[in-house]
Amino acid sequence: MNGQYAALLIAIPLISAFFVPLIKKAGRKAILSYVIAVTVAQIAVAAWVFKRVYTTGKPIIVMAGGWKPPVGINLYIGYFAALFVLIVAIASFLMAVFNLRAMKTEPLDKYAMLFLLLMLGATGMIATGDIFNLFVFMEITSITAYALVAYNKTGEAAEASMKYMILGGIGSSFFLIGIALIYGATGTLNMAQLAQFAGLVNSTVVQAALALLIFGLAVEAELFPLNAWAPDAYQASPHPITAMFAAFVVKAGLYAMVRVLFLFQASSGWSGIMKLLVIMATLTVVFGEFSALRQRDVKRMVAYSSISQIGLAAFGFALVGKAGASTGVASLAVSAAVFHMVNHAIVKLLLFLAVGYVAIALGGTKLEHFKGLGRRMPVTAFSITIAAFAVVGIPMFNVFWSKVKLLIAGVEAGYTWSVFLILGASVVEAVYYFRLVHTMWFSGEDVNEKISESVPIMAMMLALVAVIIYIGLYPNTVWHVVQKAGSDLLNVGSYVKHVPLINVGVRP
Amino acid sequence: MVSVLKRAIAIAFILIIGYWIASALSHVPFGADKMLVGNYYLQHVENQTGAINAVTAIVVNYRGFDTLGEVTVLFIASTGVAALLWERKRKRTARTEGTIVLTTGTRLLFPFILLFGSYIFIHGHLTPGGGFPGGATIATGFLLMYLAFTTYRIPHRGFEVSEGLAGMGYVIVGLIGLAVGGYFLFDWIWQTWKIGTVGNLVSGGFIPVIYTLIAIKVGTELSGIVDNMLREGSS
Amino acid sequence: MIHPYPSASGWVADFIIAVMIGVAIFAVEWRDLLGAVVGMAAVSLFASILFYFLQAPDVAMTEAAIGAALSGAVFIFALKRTVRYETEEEEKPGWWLRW
Amino acid sequence: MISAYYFGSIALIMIGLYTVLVKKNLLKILVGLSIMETGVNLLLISIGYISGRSAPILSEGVGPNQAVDPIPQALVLTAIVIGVATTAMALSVAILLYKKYGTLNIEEIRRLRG
Repeated sequence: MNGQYAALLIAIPLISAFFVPLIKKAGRKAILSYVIAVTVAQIAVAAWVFKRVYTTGKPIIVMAGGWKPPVGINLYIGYFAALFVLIVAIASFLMAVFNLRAMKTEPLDKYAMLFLLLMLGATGMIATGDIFNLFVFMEITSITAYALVAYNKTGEAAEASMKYMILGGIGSSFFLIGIALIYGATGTLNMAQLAQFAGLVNSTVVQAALALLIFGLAVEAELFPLNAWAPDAYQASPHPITAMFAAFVVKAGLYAMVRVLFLFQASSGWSGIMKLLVIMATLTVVFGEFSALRQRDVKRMVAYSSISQIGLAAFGFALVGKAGASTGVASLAVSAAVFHMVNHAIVKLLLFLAVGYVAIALGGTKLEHFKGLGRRMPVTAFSITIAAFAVVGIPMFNVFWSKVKLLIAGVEAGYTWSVFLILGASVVEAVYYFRLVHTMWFSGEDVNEKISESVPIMAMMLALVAVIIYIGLYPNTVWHVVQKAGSDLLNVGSYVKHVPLINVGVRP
Repeated sequence: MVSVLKRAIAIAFILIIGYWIASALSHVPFGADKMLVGNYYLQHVENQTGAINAVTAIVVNYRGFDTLGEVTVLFIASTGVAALLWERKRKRTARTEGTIVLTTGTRLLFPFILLFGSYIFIHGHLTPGGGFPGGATIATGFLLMYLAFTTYRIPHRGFEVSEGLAGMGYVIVGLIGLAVGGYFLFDWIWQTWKIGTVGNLVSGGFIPVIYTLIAIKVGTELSGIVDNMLREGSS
Repeated sequence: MIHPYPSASGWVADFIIAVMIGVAIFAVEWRDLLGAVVGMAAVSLFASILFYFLQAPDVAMTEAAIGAALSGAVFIFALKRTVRYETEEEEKPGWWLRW
Repeated sequence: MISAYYFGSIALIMIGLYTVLVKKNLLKILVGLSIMETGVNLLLISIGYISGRSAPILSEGVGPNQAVDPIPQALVLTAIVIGVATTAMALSVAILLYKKYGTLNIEEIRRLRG
């Protein structure tokens, strides 16, 4: 099959979302099953793309309209995008199954459309090769997210959504100003061509534009000063949506930020911007962990923890600035950060799935609800325990490997102070996760009635637990994949080489 | 005192940002020819797309992928507004009927507004305009109906279905391009069949087709947003 | 060569820009939110005239139809379902976008 | 020295940003965001302008070398539509907030929420 068929990754969710109004009257179960069917189709396409990219070793360049870049818009599905598009599809599938249990709030037909479009937006952000198209997909993702955060229609949800919307609105305006500056200085919007021009552009323009672009994307990537919306939004949104946020929406934002930053490696003043990113990332980790410690609500606590883990991944990417893009440290750091993103997606998917399930079964996510959970819902409690051990970074579980590699890279790059801060924050993290585990297994002797757990959800949780342990025991299989994905991100030279740019003349 | 300080900090902050954008812009001279890809479009637009309005050609053809996303964004907005303002029983709460001038004027104007909107989007590849202003004009017609008559409502269900069908139509046109020409959103009408002459109404490949779909979609979506905003719950 | 559109520079453009900035300041400082919304729509209309000067008739049409008319209308409907006046207390500056 | 158009668009962006930072009334904040978006659109179009050239509609009298840059115009068309979509979403959330809390003062809402 022709590589152009990878465009189905965009076309399938889109056409299926547009189809939903026609089956509006079919009832709750039919609509939610339809969503599951669509995500299965998406997984099939994503798996085909993944297999093709990793066997041929060449990225798929989808050229919309048949126009060669930079004339038309192209999608660039390399190692990284193929991996994450697959993760997006699988996570959406799991959450679509979870929907059957979790979603009762009307109007479900609208929910189904928004669900599919959230998946579409993240896929597009990861796959696109054009900076303005990135903006469009970012808007698709974020506007869907605004609607979904407020979907429960409670006061908290509306407030969280409003906060997100205003920060996101400033962010997208800044992003657009950044695009305007870059376009004015280069005359093109194609990412590969921008990378070619990076060294030639006036440094004032590039620095201002990059700072604006980072500011815009940091809202989506939940980096420190701009992530005020995230805990509220995570807490207030429907449970499947929270898991999707943590699993891939924030990743798409972080990826977009890193991709845009790495494109401008050649420009002067680049390492200054990366230093800024190191500081933002470290502060994200520290603030996230310390705020998590204070929470009495488990969903909110996990949300803070998720934010700080993203900060850790961003820290890995930011290390490249000091080490220099072509060094071994840089490639270690970037691969470790990608590895951390993958691990974090799996673990947080499991955690939010389990916590959401507890909320549905017991009516809330306060710490009190978790008392004696080990006796009431043993499988769920077991999954949460495994996930907690994994997040904290206990050996034998997947996050351990990525965390260790990130910290080694941090030391080698010479950011010892950040590494110490992050280690301290990890201790804090261990404290509150063990508090949760302790509450689940060793308190609440008075509550004993057992709750029967739903089989599909148990199956999903145990599958994710199995993946966590598998990666923990045999990290090398995944490490090879993420190393390729990391080099795809880092090596801009090969990115430019793979995009078939045509000559459109020179600027006057 | 505190409020003055807050205001001062905010003003200082925005002045720094403004200065900073301005200093970057001083390296992007106003009015100079800075085109690279833009020039390519201008040179080849008539030949490659059959449209004489370069902006339309870029929006629908060269950068059609953006437009697909843009249509999706509007779709999300109308869906989101409907989802958030959803209540089991809602009705319009306007109390005063429009004056005789407004109602008669609206009755007279309404068909012409729809006609004008259609003109705008059908001629998108020849004159300024296109699907978005055209659709918005059509929505303005429905808005006027809402303002003039207290009990008027758009055929809600039909609008939702046509919105979905128009969106599907857009994706299907793109998928036909994938099947015929090998690329998603490939302009099979112009590049494979060469229908029409440049400058005539029948030209521009799939631009008029897509703009019609977009206009239907935009018109129904914006009217849907208006409808949702104007109907309140019984509480 | 035919110039179907007016020139982009000159005192007319400068004057419109000045008025536009003035209206924008007015719009954000006005206690009556209906006035603020009308001011916002007026800023959009002035911007649309400037787009016309800058040889962008497509954008001018879209901005006038969508940016000024429809978005203003939607704002006014929202006003109808909420409150029309800003309170005294809201006049004072706040920092609600904090962490 | 920057051009009047650049100055105007930066001024709009700054006014909008100031509103978002300082005001407490939600609708006012949204008016500010809207003004900011208008400013950004104006900035993009001014960047694409080339002195002495006409609109990129290649009818009689306007050749390919006598037109302004069409790309920013296409981008702004997209941006305007995205802007109105965001505005509509934001306003419906504002209506929801008013229904729940009976006020549009965002600090008050935050206090009520606890």
